[in-house]
Amino acid sequence: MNPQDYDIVLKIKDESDIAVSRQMAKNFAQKMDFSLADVTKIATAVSELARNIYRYAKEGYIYIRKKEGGSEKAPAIEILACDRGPGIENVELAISGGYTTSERSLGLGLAGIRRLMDSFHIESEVGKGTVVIVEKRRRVF
Amino acid sequence: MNPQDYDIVLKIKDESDIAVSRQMAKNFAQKMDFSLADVTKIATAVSELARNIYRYAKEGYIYIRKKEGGSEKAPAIEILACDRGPGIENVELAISGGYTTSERSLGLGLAGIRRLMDSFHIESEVGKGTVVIVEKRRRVF
Amino acid sequence: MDKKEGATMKNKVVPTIKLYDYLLVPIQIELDDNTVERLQMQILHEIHEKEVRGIIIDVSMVDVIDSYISFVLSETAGMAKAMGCYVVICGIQPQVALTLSQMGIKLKDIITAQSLEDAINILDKLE
Amino acid sequence: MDKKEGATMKNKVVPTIKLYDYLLVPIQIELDDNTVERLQMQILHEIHEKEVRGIIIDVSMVDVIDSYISFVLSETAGMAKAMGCYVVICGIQPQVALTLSQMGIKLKDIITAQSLEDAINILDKLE
Ligand SMILES: Nc1ncnc2c1ncn2[C@@H]1O[C@H](COP(=O)(O)OP(=O)(O)O)[C@@H](O)[C@H]1O
Ligand SMILES: Nc1ncnc2c1ncn2[C@@H]1O[C@H](COP(=O)(O)OP(=O)(O)O)[C@@H](O)[C@H]1O
Repeated sequence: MNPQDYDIVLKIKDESDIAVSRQMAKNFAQKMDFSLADVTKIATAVSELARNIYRYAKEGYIYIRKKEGGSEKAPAIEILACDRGPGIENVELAISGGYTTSERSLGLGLAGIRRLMDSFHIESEVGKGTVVIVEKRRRVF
Repeated sequence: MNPQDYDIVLKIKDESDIAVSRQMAKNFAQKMDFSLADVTKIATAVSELARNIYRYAKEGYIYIRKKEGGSEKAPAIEILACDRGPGIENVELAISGGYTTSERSLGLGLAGIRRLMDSFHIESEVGKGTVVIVEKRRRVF
Repeated sequence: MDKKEGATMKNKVVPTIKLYDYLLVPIQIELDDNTVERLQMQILHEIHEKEVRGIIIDVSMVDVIDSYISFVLSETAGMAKAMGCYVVICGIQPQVALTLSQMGIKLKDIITAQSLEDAINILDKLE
Repeated sequence: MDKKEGATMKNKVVPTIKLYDYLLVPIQIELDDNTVERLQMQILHEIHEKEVRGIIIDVSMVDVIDSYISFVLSETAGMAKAMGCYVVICGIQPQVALTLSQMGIKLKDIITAQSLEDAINILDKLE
Protein backbone atom coordinates (compact mmCIF):
# COMPACT_ATOMS: atom_id res chain seq x y z
CA MET A 1 0.00 0.00 0.00
CA ASN A 2 1.30 3.38 -0.99
CA PRO A 3 -0.01 6.47 0.86
CA GLN A 4 0.58 8.51 -2.28
CA ASP A 5 -2.15 6.57 -4.03
CA TYR A 6 -4.76 8.06 -1.71
CA ASP A 7 -6.54 11.40 -1.86
CA ILE A 8 -6.79 11.87 1.89
CA VAL A 9 -4.56 10.62 4.69
CA LEU A 10 -5.82 11.15 8.21
CA LYS A 11 -3.73 10.50 11.26
CA ILE A 12 -5.89 9.37 14.17
CA LYS A 13 -4.28 10.14 17.48
CA ASP A 14 -6.57 12.39 19.51
CA GLU A 15 -10.21 11.83 20.27
CA SER A 16 -11.09 14.91 18.27
CA ASP A 17 -9.62 13.24 15.17
CA ILE A 18 -12.68 10.97 15.10
CA ALA A 19 -15.00 13.89 14.40
CA VAL A 20 -12.51 15.43 12.00
CA SER A 21 -12.20 12.25 9.94
CA ARG A 22 -15.97 11.92 9.86
CA GLN A 23 -16.31 15.41 8.41
CA MET A 24 -13.47 14.90 5.92
CA ALA A 25 -15.08 11.69 4.67
CA LYS A 26 -18.43 13.43 4.40
CA ASN A 27 -16.98 16.27 2.33
CA PHE A 28 -15.07 13.91 0.08
CA ALA A 29 -18.12 11.71 -0.53
CA GLN A 30 -20.23 14.79 -1.22
CA LYS A 31 -17.73 15.99 -3.80
CA MET A 32 -17.88 12.53 -5.39
CA ASP A 33 -21.63 13.10 -5.82
CA PHE A 34 -22.80 10.31 -3.54
CA SER A 35 -26.45 10.53 -2.52
CA LEU A 36 -27.13 12.13 0.86
CA ALA A 37 -27.98 8.72 2.32
CA ASP A 38 -24.70 7.25 1.11
CA VAL A 39 -22.70 10.27 2.26
CA THR A 40 -24.13 9.69 5.73
CA LYS A 41 -23.34 5.97 5.63
CA ILE A 42 -19.77 6.63 4.50
CA ALA A 43 -19.20 9.31 7.14
CA THR A 44 -20.64 7.02 9.80
CA ALA A 45 -18.41 4.12 8.72
CA VAL A 46 -15.33 6.34 8.87
CA SER A 47 -16.39 7.56 12.32
CA GLU A 48 -16.53 3.94 13.53
CA LEU A 49 -13.17 3.08 11.99
CA ALA A 50 -11.50 6.14 13.47
CA ARG A 51 -12.90 5.46 16.90
CA ASN A 52 -11.71 1.86 16.85
CA ILE A 53 -8.20 3.08 16.00
CA TYR A 54 -8.28 5.67 18.77
CA ARG A 55 -9.80 3.32 21.30
CA TYR A 56 -8.04 0.06 20.70
CA ALA A 57 -4.80 0.98 18.96
CA LYS A 58 -4.30 4.50 20.40
CA GLU A 59 -3.18 5.69 16.96
CA GLY A 60 -3.26 4.83 13.31
CA TYR A 61 -4.26 6.12 9.90
CA ILE A 62 -7.28 6.38 7.67
CA TYR A 63 -6.76 6.59 3.91
CA ILE A 64 -9.49 7.64 1.54
CA ARG A 65 -9.52 7.60 -2.25
CA LYS A 66 -11.75 7.73 -5.23
CA LYS A 67 -11.57 4.64 -7.45
CA GLU A 68 -12.61 5.18 -11.02
CA GLY A 69 -15.11 2.57 -12.18
CA GLY A 70 -13.99 2.21 -15.76
CA SER A 71 -15.89 3.20 -18.89
CA GLU A 72 -19.38 2.14 -17.89
CA LYS A 73 -19.28 1.83 -14.15
CA ALA A 74 -19.67 4.58 -11.58
CA PRO A 75 -16.71 5.37 -9.35
CA ALA A 76 -16.33 4.06 -5.79
CA ILE A 77 -14.90 5.41 -2.57
CA GLU A 78 -12.30 3.27 -0.82
CA ILE A 79 -11.49 3.68 2.84
CA LEU A 80 -8.55 1.96 4.45
CA ALA A 81 -8.03 2.06 8.20
CA CYS A 82 -4.83 0.66 9.63
CA ASP A 83 -3.06 0.58 12.94
CA ARG A 84 -0.22 -1.20 14.69
CA GLY A 85 -2.34 -1.80 17.77
CA PRO A 86 -3.06 -4.99 19.68
CA GLY A 87 -4.99 -6.66 16.85
CA ILE A 88 -8.19 -8.65 17.19
CA GLU A 89 -8.09 -12.12 18.66
CA ASN A 90 -11.27 -13.44 17.14
CA VAL A 91 -12.11 -11.48 14.00
CA GLU A 92 -15.20 -13.58 13.21
CA LEU A 93 -16.64 -12.73 16.62
CA ALA A 94 -15.65 -9.05 16.39
CA ILE A 95 -17.48 -8.54 13.11
CA SER A 96 -20.50 -10.63 14.04
CA GLY A 97 -22.13 -7.73 15.92
CA GLY A 98 -22.90 -7.30 19.59
CA TYR A 99 -19.44 -8.33 20.72
CA THR A 100 -17.38 -5.67 22.45
CA THR A 101 -14.42 -5.42 24.77
CA SER A 102 -15.36 -1.86 25.78
CA GLU A 103 -17.42 -1.27 28.84
CA ARG A 104 -19.58 1.42 27.34
CA SER A 105 -20.14 0.36 23.80
CA LEU A 106 -22.61 -1.49 21.61
CA GLY A 107 -20.18 -3.68 19.70
CA LEU A 108 -21.97 -2.73 16.50
CA GLY A 109 -19.17 -0.79 14.86
CA LEU A 110 -17.53 -3.37 12.61
CA ALA A 111 -20.78 -5.23 11.94
CA GLY A 112 -22.42 -1.91 11.13
CA ILE A 113 -19.67 -0.80 8.77
CA ARG A 114 -19.99 -4.10 6.92
CA ARG A 115 -23.70 -3.52 6.41
CA LEU A 116 -23.29 0.08 5.37
CA MET A 117 -20.62 -0.52 2.75
CA ASP A 118 -20.58 -2.59 -0.44
CA SER A 119 -17.39 -4.44 0.33
CA PHE A 120 -15.66 -5.12 3.61
CA HIS A 121 -12.28 -6.66 4.18
CA ILE A 122 -10.46 -7.04 7.49
CA GLU A 123 -7.05 -8.39 8.42
CA SER A 124 -5.84 -8.45 11.97
CA GLU A 125 -3.00 -10.10 13.80
CA VAL A 126 -2.64 -10.11 17.56
CA GLY A 127 0.32 -7.99 18.56
CA LYS A 128 0.74 -6.65 15.03
CA GLY A 129 -2.27 -4.54 14.19
CA THR A 130 -5.43 -4.28 12.18
CA VAL A 131 -6.31 -3.25 8.64
CA VAL A 132 -9.87 -2.68 7.47
CA ILE A 133 -10.62 -1.89 3.83
CA VAL A 134 -14.12 -0.94 2.74
CA GLU A 135 -15.64 0.32 -0.46
CA LYS A 136 -18.87 1.93 -1.53
CA ARG A 137 -19.83 2.31 -5.19
CA ARG A 138 -21.69 5.34 -6.31
CA ARG A 139 -25.07 4.36 -7.68
CA VAL A 140 -25.63 4.87 -11.37
CA PHE A 141 -28.54 7.23 -11.70
CA MET B 1 5.09 42.40 48.85
CA ASN B 2 8.25 40.60 48.01
CA PRO B 3 8.05 37.00 46.78
CA GLN B 4 11.45 36.36 48.28
CA ASP B 5 10.02 36.83 51.76
CA TYR B 6 7.94 33.69 51.34
CA ASP B 7 8.87 30.05 51.84
CA ILE B 8 6.62 28.69 49.11
CA VAL B 9 5.39 30.29 45.91
CA LEU B 10 2.76 28.39 43.97
CA LYS B 11 1.62 29.36 40.52
CA ILE B 12 -2.04 28.47 39.98
CA LYS B 13 -2.82 27.98 36.35
CA ASP B 14 -4.13 24.46 35.80
CA GLU B 15 -6.91 22.77 37.65
CA SER B 16 -4.46 20.24 39.01
CA ASP B 17 -2.61 23.07 40.75
CA ILE B 18 -5.47 23.26 43.24
CA ALA B 19 -4.73 19.79 44.59
CA VAL B 20 -0.99 20.44 44.45
CA SER B 21 -1.24 23.65 46.48
CA ARG B 22 -3.45 21.88 48.99
CA GLN B 23 -0.83 19.19 49.51
CA MET B 24 2.04 21.69 49.68
CA ALA B 25 0.21 23.69 52.34
CA LYS B 26 -0.51 20.52 54.26
CA ASN B 27 3.15 19.48 54.27
CA PHE B 28 4.34 22.93 55.24
CA ALA B 29 1.85 23.18 58.11
CA GLN B 30 2.80 19.71 59.28
CA LYS B 31 6.47 20.68 59.35
CA MET B 32 5.51 23.72 61.38
CA ASP B 33 4.04 21.32 63.97
CA PHE B 34 0.44 22.43 63.63
CA SER B 35 -2.12 20.04 65.12
CA LEU B 36 -3.76 17.62 62.70
CA ALA B 37 -7.00 19.58 62.90
CA ASP B 38 -5.23 22.83 62.06
CA VAL B 39 -3.22 21.22 59.26
CA THR B 40 -6.52 20.15 57.73
CA LYS B 41 -8.05 23.61 58.13
CA ILE B 42 -5.01 25.27 56.56
CA ALA B 43 -4.93 22.83 53.65
CA THR B 44 -8.65 23.30 53.09
CA ALA B 45 -8.32 27.10 53.13
CA VAL B 46 -5.51 26.95 50.56
CA SER B 47 -7.61 24.63 48.42
CA GLU B 48 -10.43 27.20 48.40
CA LEU B 49 -8.07 30.08 47.62
CA ALA B 50 -6.43 28.18 44.78
CA ARG B 51 -9.76 27.21 43.28
CA ASN B 52 -11.01 30.78 43.36
CA ILE B 53 -7.90 31.89 41.52
CA TYR B 54 -8.29 29.13 38.93
CA ARG B 55 -12.00 29.65 38.53
CA TYR B 56 -12.42 33.39 38.60
CA ALA B 57 -9.04 34.78 37.61
CA LYS B 58 -7.75 31.89 35.45
CA GLU B 59 -4.31 32.30 37.02
CA GLY B 60 -2.50 33.75 39.98
CA TYR B 61 -0.19 32.93 42.85
CA ILE B 62 -0.29 31.59 46.36
CA TYR B 63 2.48 32.52 48.76
CA ILE B 64 3.06 30.73 52.02
CA ARG B 65 5.42 31.59 54.85
CA LYS B 66 6.16 30.93 58.46
CA LYS B 67 5.98 34.00 60.67
CA GLU B 68 7.96 33.80 63.89
CA GLY B 69 5.87 34.77 66.89
CA GLY B 70 8.57 36.50 68.96
CA SER B 71 10.06 35.36 72.25
CA GLU B 72 6.93 34.07 73.94
CA LYS B 73 4.44 33.53 71.17
CA ALA B 74 4.12 30.54 68.89
CA PRO B 75 4.74 31.04 65.17
CA ALA B 76 2.01 31.50 62.57
CA ILE B 77 1.48 30.49 58.98
CA GLU B 78 0.64 33.23 56.53
CA ILE B 79 -1.02 32.54 53.21
CA LEU B 80 -1.37 35.17 50.54
CA ALA B 81 -3.41 34.53 47.40
CA CYS B 82 -3.31 37.09 44.62
CA ASP B 83 -4.48 37.38 41.06
CA ARG B 84 -5.01 39.98 38.38
CA GLY B 85 -8.44 38.62 37.58
CA PRO B 86 -11.80 40.40 37.33
CA GLY B 87 -11.98 41.30 41.01
CA ILE B 88 -15.03 41.10 43.24
CA GLU B 89 -17.79 43.65 42.87
CA ASN B 90 -19.29 43.34 46.33
CA VAL B 91 -16.69 41.99 48.73
CA GLU B 92 -19.02 42.15 51.74
CA LEU B 93 -21.51 39.94 49.94
CA ALA B 94 -18.84 37.55 48.66
CA ILE B 95 -17.46 36.87 52.13
CA SER B 96 -20.86 36.70 53.82
CA GLY B 97 -21.37 33.07 52.82
CA GLY B 98 -23.88 31.47 50.48
CA TYR B 99 -23.26 33.93 47.68
CA THR B 100 -21.78 32.54 44.50
CA THR B 101 -21.48 33.42 40.84
CA SER B 102 -20.71 29.80 39.90
CA GLU B 103 -23.47 27.53 38.79
CA ARG B 104 -22.23 24.50 40.68
CA SER B 105 -20.87 25.84 43.90
CA LEU B 106 -21.85 26.49 47.49
CA GLY B 107 -20.47 30.00 47.85
CA LEU B 108 -18.94 28.96 51.16
CA GLY B 109 -15.30 29.29 50.17
CA LEU B 110 -14.37 32.77 51.36
CA ALA B 111 -16.75 32.66 54.34
CA GLY B 112 -15.33 29.26 55.23
CA ILE B 113 -11.72 30.39 55.01
CA ARG B 114 -12.51 33.28 57.31
CA ARG B 115 -13.93 30.93 59.90
CA LEU B 116 -11.08 28.46 59.61
CA MET B 117 -8.26 30.97 60.00
CA ASP B 118 -7.34 33.40 62.80
CA SER B 119 -7.10 36.44 60.61
CA PHE B 120 -8.60 37.21 57.24
CA HIS B 121 -7.94 40.17 55.03
CA ILE B 122 -9.24 40.74 51.51
CA GLU B 123 -8.69 43.47 48.97
CA SER B 124 -10.31 43.40 45.59
CA GLU B 125 -10.82 45.86 42.80
CA VAL B 126 -13.00 45.23 39.80
CA GLY B 127 -10.87 44.92 36.69
CA LYS B 128 -7.67 44.85 38.75
CA GLY B 129 -7.62 41.67 40.80
CA THR B 130 -7.94 40.19 44.23
CA VAL B 131 -5.63 39.67 47.18
CA VAL B 132 -6.53 37.53 50.18
CA ILE B 133 -4.20 37.29 53.17
CA VAL B 134 -4.92 34.86 55.98
CA GLU B 135 -3.03 33.73 59.02
CA LYS B 136 -3.26 30.92 61.51
CA ARG B 137 -1.26 30.89 64.76
CA ARG B 138 0.06 27.66 66.11
CA ARG B 139 -1.45 26.93 69.47
CA VAL B 140 0.88 27.05 72.44
CA PHE B 141 0.81 23.62 74.01
CA MET C 1 -10.41 20.50 24.20
CA ASP C 2 -8.92 23.05 26.48
CA LYS C 3 -8.43 21.66 29.93
CA LYS C 4 -10.26 24.55 31.52
CA GLU C 5 -13.34 23.92 29.46
CA GLY C 6 -14.25 20.54 30.87
CA ALA C 7 -13.00 21.47 34.26
CA THR C 8 -15.73 22.80 36.47
CA MET C 9 -18.74 22.14 34.24
CA LYS C 10 -19.49 25.80 34.62
CA ASN C 11 -19.77 26.21 30.88
CA LYS C 12 -22.58 24.29 29.32
CA VAL C 13 -21.79 22.23 26.27
CA VAL C 14 -25.11 23.14 24.74
CA PRO C 15 -27.37 26.05 25.69
CA THR C 16 -30.75 24.71 26.76
CA ILE C 17 -34.25 26.13 26.94
CA LYS C 18 -36.69 25.44 29.74
CA LEU C 19 -40.18 24.86 28.37
CA TYR C 20 -42.85 24.13 30.99
CA ASP C 21 -41.39 21.19 32.93
CA TYR C 22 -39.33 20.18 29.95
CA LEU C 23 -35.83 20.96 28.87
CA LEU C 24 -35.20 21.54 25.21
CA VAL C 25 -31.68 20.63 24.10
CA PRO C 26 -31.00 21.76 20.55
CA ILE C 27 -27.73 20.26 19.34
CA GLN C 28 -26.03 22.66 17.01
CA ILE C 29 -22.47 21.50 17.39
CA GLU C 30 -20.45 18.54 16.17
CA LEU C 31 -20.95 15.65 18.55
CA ASP C 32 -17.44 14.43 19.13
CA ASP C 33 -17.03 11.82 21.84
CA ASN C 34 -15.96 14.25 24.49
CA THR C 35 -18.80 16.63 23.67
CA VAL C 36 -21.42 13.92 23.84
CA GLU C 37 -20.07 12.78 27.22
CA ARG C 38 -20.11 16.31 28.58
CA LEU C 39 -23.59 16.76 27.17
CA GLN C 40 -24.70 13.67 29.09
CA MET C 41 -23.32 15.14 32.30
CA GLN C 42 -24.94 18.49 31.57
CA ILE C 43 -28.33 16.90 30.95
CA LEU C 44 -28.16 14.89 34.18
CA HIS C 45 -27.14 17.99 36.13
CA GLU C 46 -29.97 20.01 34.66
CA ILE C 47 -32.52 17.30 35.42
CA HIS C 48 -31.31 17.36 38.99
CA GLU C 49 -31.05 21.12 39.43
CA LYS C 50 -34.10 22.26 37.53
CA GLU C 51 -36.41 19.36 38.37
CA VAL C 52 -37.04 18.65 34.75
CA ARG C 53 -39.73 16.05 33.91
CA GLY C 54 -38.87 15.60 30.27
CA ILE C 55 -35.94 16.21 27.94
CA ILE C 56 -36.31 16.96 24.26
CA ILE C 57 -33.13 16.56 22.29
CA ASP C 58 -33.37 18.20 18.90
CA VAL C 59 -30.89 16.52 16.56
CA SER C 60 -32.11 18.07 13.32
CA MET C 61 -28.71 19.70 12.86
CA VAL C 62 -26.76 16.51 13.50
CA ASP C 63 -25.65 14.82 10.29
CA VAL C 64 -23.85 11.78 11.71
CA ILE C 65 -24.89 9.62 14.65
CA ASP C 66 -22.60 6.65 15.01
CA SER C 67 -22.64 3.72 17.43
CA TYR C 68 -20.94 5.50 20.31
CA ILE C 69 -23.08 8.63 20.07
CA SER C 70 -26.12 6.32 20.00
CA PHE C 71 -24.84 4.45 23.01
CA VAL C 72 -24.30 7.59 25.07
CA LEU C 73 -27.66 9.08 24.07
CA SER C 74 -29.43 5.86 25.09
CA GLU C 75 -27.46 5.63 28.27
CA THR C 76 -28.35 9.21 29.12
CA ALA C 77 -32.00 8.43 28.50
CA GLY C 78 -31.77 5.36 30.74
CA MET C 79 -30.22 7.38 33.53
CA ALA C 80 -32.70 10.19 33.04
CA LYS C 81 -35.54 7.66 33.21
CA ALA C 82 -34.16 6.36 36.48
CA MET C 83 -34.32 9.98 37.65
CA GLY C 84 -37.97 10.18 36.66
CA CYS C 85 -37.42 12.02 33.40
CA TYR C 86 -38.31 10.87 29.87
CA VAL C 87 -36.07 11.62 26.92
CA VAL C 88 -37.53 12.31 23.50
CA ILE C 89 -35.38 12.82 20.45
CA CYS C 90 -36.78 14.87 17.60
CA GLY C 91 -35.81 15.95 14.14
CA ILE C 92 -33.59 12.99 13.38
CA GLN C 93 -32.57 13.27 9.71
CA PRO C 94 -34.04 10.47 7.52
CA GLN C 95 -30.62 9.41 6.26
CA VAL C 96 -29.30 9.26 9.80
CA ALA C 97 -32.26 7.08 10.84
CA LEU C 98 -31.64 4.87 7.81
CA THR C 99 -27.96 4.49 8.64
CA LEU C 100 -28.69 3.58 12.25
CA SER C 101 -31.30 1.01 11.29
CA GLN C 102 -29.01 -0.53 8.67
CA MET C 103 -26.28 -0.84 11.31
CA GLY C 104 -28.72 -2.57 13.61
CA ILE C 105 -28.59 0.21 16.18
CA LYS C 106 -31.66 0.94 18.29
CA LEU C 107 -31.89 4.06 20.42
CA LYS C 108 -32.79 2.17 23.58
CA ASP C 109 -34.84 4.08 26.20
CA ILE C 110 -35.33 7.00 23.83
CA ILE C 111 -38.70 8.04 22.46
CA THR C 112 -38.55 9.26 18.87
CA ALA C 113 -40.68 12.15 17.68
CA GLN C 114 -40.97 13.83 14.29
CA SER C 115 -41.10 17.40 15.45
CA LEU C 116 -40.77 19.50 18.55
CA GLU C 117 -44.56 19.75 18.79
CA ASP C 118 -44.88 15.97 18.65
CA ALA C 119 -42.24 15.66 21.33
CA ILE C 120 -44.15 17.98 23.65
CA ASN C 121 -47.42 16.14 22.94
CA ILE C 122 -45.82 12.80 23.75
CA LEU C 123 -44.33 14.12 26.98
CA ASP C 124 -47.65 15.71 27.99
CA LYS C 125 -49.36 12.33 27.62
CA LEU C 126 -46.68 10.55 29.63
CA GLU C 127 -47.08 12.70 32.71
CA MET D 1 -4.92 14.74 33.00
CA ASP D 2 -4.11 12.97 29.82
CA LYS D 3 -6.76 13.57 27.23
CA LYS D 4 -7.18 9.88 26.55
CA GLU D 5 -7.92 9.17 30.17
CA GLY D 6 -11.14 11.11 30.44
CA ALA D 7 -12.07 10.25 26.93
CA THR D 8 -14.26 7.22 26.74
CA MET D 9 -14.90 6.66 30.43
CA LYS D 10 -13.57 3.18 29.84
CA ASN D 11 -11.12 3.53 32.68
CA LYS D 12 -12.70 3.92 36.03
CA VAL D 13 -11.44 6.69 38.23
CA VAL D 14 -11.79 4.48 41.28
CA PRO D 15 -12.07 0.69 41.35
CA THR D 16 -15.34 -0.31 42.99
CA ILE D 17 -16.59 -3.41 44.77
CA LYS D 18 -20.10 -4.78 44.39
CA LEU D 19 -21.45 -5.93 47.75
CA TYR D 20 -24.98 -7.39 47.66
CA ASP D 21 -27.01 -4.64 45.96
CA TYR D 22 -24.53 -2.03 47.07
CA LEU D 23 -21.50 -0.52 45.49
CA LEU D 24 -18.50 0.17 47.67
CA VAL D 25 -16.37 3.07 46.46
CA PRO D 26 -13.12 3.32 48.42
CA ILE D 27 -11.38 6.58 47.57
CA GLN D 28 -7.66 6.10 47.68
CA ILE D 29 -6.59 8.89 45.40
CA GLU D 30 -6.29 12.63 45.68
CA LEU D 31 -9.66 14.19 44.89
CA ASP D 32 -8.77 16.97 42.52
CA ASP D 33 -11.69 18.70 40.82
CA ASN D 34 -11.46 16.71 37.65
CA THR D 35 -11.20 13.43 39.52
CA VAL D 36 -14.23 14.15 41.67
CA GLU D 37 -16.23 15.06 38.55
CA ARG D 38 -15.21 11.89 36.79
CA LEU D 39 -15.99 9.94 39.94
CA GLN D 40 -19.47 11.40 39.90
CA MET D 41 -19.96 10.25 36.33
CA GLN D 42 -18.57 6.82 37.14
CA ILE D 43 -20.91 6.40 40.10
CA LEU D 44 -23.95 7.41 38.05
CA HIS D 45 -22.94 5.01 35.28
CA GLU D 46 -22.46 2.17 37.70
CA ILE D 47 -25.84 2.80 39.36
CA HIS D 48 -27.39 2.63 35.94
CA GLU D 49 -25.48 -0.37 34.61
CA LYS D 50 -25.31 -2.54 37.69
CA GLU D 51 -28.70 -1.65 39.16
CA VAL D 52 -27.13 -0.60 42.41
CA ARG D 53 -29.51 0.22 45.30
CA GLY D 54 -26.95 1.86 47.57
CA ILE D 55 -23.55 3.48 47.30
CA ILE D 56 -21.02 3.49 50.11
CA ILE D 57 -18.22 5.99 49.63
CA ASP D 58 -15.32 5.28 51.92
CA VAL D 59 -13.39 8.52 52.47
CA SER D 60 -11.16 7.33 55.30
CA MET D 61 -8.11 7.96 53.12
CA VAL D 62 -9.20 11.46 52.13
CA ASP D 63 -7.48 14.16 54.18
CA VAL D 64 -9.03 17.26 52.65
CA ILE D 65 -12.64 17.79 51.61
CA ASP D 66 -13.24 21.36 50.57
CA SER D 67 -16.38 23.19 49.46
CA TYR D 68 -16.32 22.02 45.85
CA ILE D 69 -15.62 18.37 46.69
CA SER D 70 -18.50 18.61 49.18
CA PHE D 71 -20.72 20.14 46.55
CA VAL D 72 -20.01 17.44 43.98
CA LEU D 73 -20.43 14.63 46.52
CA SER D 74 -23.80 16.04 47.61
CA GLU D 75 -24.86 16.60 44.05
CA THR D 76 -23.94 13.02 43.17
CA ALA D 77 -25.97 11.80 46.13
CA GLY D 78 -28.93 13.91 45.00
CA MET D 79 -28.75 12.51 41.51
CA ALA D 80 -28.29 8.97 42.82
CA LYS D 81 -31.33 9.45 45.06
CA ALA D 82 -33.33 10.52 42.04
CA MET D 83 -32.20 7.24 40.47
CA GLY D 84 -33.46 5.32 43.48
CA CYS D 85 -30.11 4.85 45.12
CA TYR D 86 -28.99 6.08 48.54
CA VAL D 87 -25.47 7.34 49.16
CA VAL D 88 -23.72 6.75 52.46
CA ILE D 89 -20.33 8.21 53.24
CA CYS D 90 -18.19 6.41 55.78
CA GLY D 91 -14.86 6.85 57.50
CA ILE D 92 -14.79 10.63 57.32
CA GLN D 93 -11.74 11.75 59.32
CA PRO D 94 -12.69 13.71 62.51
CA GLN D 95 -10.56 16.72 61.52
CA VAL D 96 -12.20 16.77 58.09
CA ALA D 97 -15.65 16.67 59.67
CA LEU D 98 -14.58 19.47 62.03
CA THR D 99 -13.30 21.62 59.17
CA LEU D 100 -16.49 21.14 57.16
CA SER D 101 -18.71 22.02 60.09
CA GLN D 102 -16.62 25.09 60.92
CA MET D 103 -16.96 26.24 57.31
CA GLY D 104 -20.72 25.80 57.55
CA ILE D 105 -20.77 23.04 54.93
CA LYS D 106 -23.39 20.31 55.15
CA LEU D 107 -23.16 17.18 53.01
CA LYS D 108 -26.69 17.52 51.67
CA ASP D 109 -28.43 14.29 50.60
CA ILE D 110 -25.60 12.18 52.00
CA ILE D 111 -26.02 9.82 54.92
CA THR D 112 -23.00 9.71 57.21
CA ALA D 113 -21.86 6.46 58.82
CA GLN D 114 -18.96 5.71 61.14
CA SER D 115 -17.83 2.51 59.56
CA LEU D 116 -18.46 0.29 56.59
CA GLU D 117 -20.57 -2.03 58.76
CA ASP D 118 -22.70 0.89 59.92
CA ALA D 119 -23.11 1.98 56.33
CA ILE D 120 -24.38 -1.46 55.31
CA ASN D 121 -26.73 -1.58 58.30
CA ILE D 122 -28.17 1.82 57.44
CA LEU D 123 -28.70 0.84 53.80
CA ASP D 124 -30.30 -2.47 54.81
CA LYS D 125 -32.84 -0.59 56.91
CA LEU D 126 -33.61 1.87 54.13
CA GLU D 127 -34.65 -0.79 51.64
N1 LIG E 1 -8.53 -1.45 15.39
C1 LIG E 1 -8.77 -2.39 16.33
N2 LIG E 1 -7.75 -2.92 17.04
C2 LIG E 1 -7.99 -3.85 17.99
N3 LIG E 1 -9.21 -4.33 18.29
C3 LIG E 1 -10.27 -3.84 17.62
C4 LIG E 1 -10.11 -2.87 16.60
N4 LIG E 1 -11.33 -2.60 16.10
C5 LIG E 1 -12.21 -3.38 16.76
N5 LIG E 1 -11.59 -4.13 17.69
C6 LIG E 1 -12.20 -5.16 18.58
O1 LIG E 1 -13.43 -5.57 18.03
C7 LIG E 1 -14.52 -5.34 18.93
C8 LIG E 1 -15.76 -4.97 18.18
O2 LIG E 1 -15.56 -3.73 17.52
P1 LIG E 1 -16.78 -2.86 17.05
O3 LIG E 1 -17.72 -3.73 16.31
O4 LIG E 1 -16.27 -1.65 16.35
O5 LIG E 1 -17.55 -2.45 18.38
P2 LIG E 1 -17.12 -1.61 19.68
O6 LIG E 1 -15.97 -0.73 19.31
O7 LIG E 1 -18.36 -0.89 20.01
O8 LIG E 1 -16.73 -2.63 20.70
C9 LIG E 1 -14.02 -4.27 19.86
O9 LIG E 1 -14.68 -4.30 21.10
C10 LIG E 1 -12.54 -4.60 19.96
O10 LIG E 1 -12.31 -5.61 20.91
N1 LIG F 1 -10.14 35.51 43.18
C1 LIG F 1 -11.38 35.92 42.85
N2 LIG F 1 -11.56 36.74 41.78
C2 LIG F 1 -12.80 37.17 41.45
N3 LIG F 1 -13.93 36.81 42.09
C3 LIG F 1 -13.82 35.99 43.16
C4 LIG F 1 -12.55 35.50 43.59
N4 LIG F 1 -12.76 34.73 44.67
C5 LIG F 1 -14.09 34.74 44.90
N5 LIG F 1 -14.74 35.50 44.00
C6 LIG F 1 -16.20 35.78 43.95
O1 LIG F 1 -16.75 35.59 45.24
C7 LIG F 1 -17.79 34.62 45.20
C8 LIG F 1 -17.78 33.80 46.48
O2 LIG F 1 -16.59 33.03 46.53
P1 LIG F 1 -16.49 31.77 47.47
O3 LIG F 1 -17.00 32.13 48.83
O4 LIG F 1 -15.09 31.23 47.42
O5 LIG F 1 -17.52 30.73 46.89
P2 LIG F 1 -17.65 30.01 45.47
O6 LIG F 1 -16.30 29.99 44.84
O7 LIG F 1 -18.15 28.67 45.85
O8 LIG F 1 -18.64 30.80 44.69
C9 LIG F 1 -17.51 33.80 43.97
O9 LIG F 1 -18.67 33.17 43.47
C10 LIG F 1 -16.94 34.84 43.02
O10 LIG F 1 -17.97 35.59 42.40
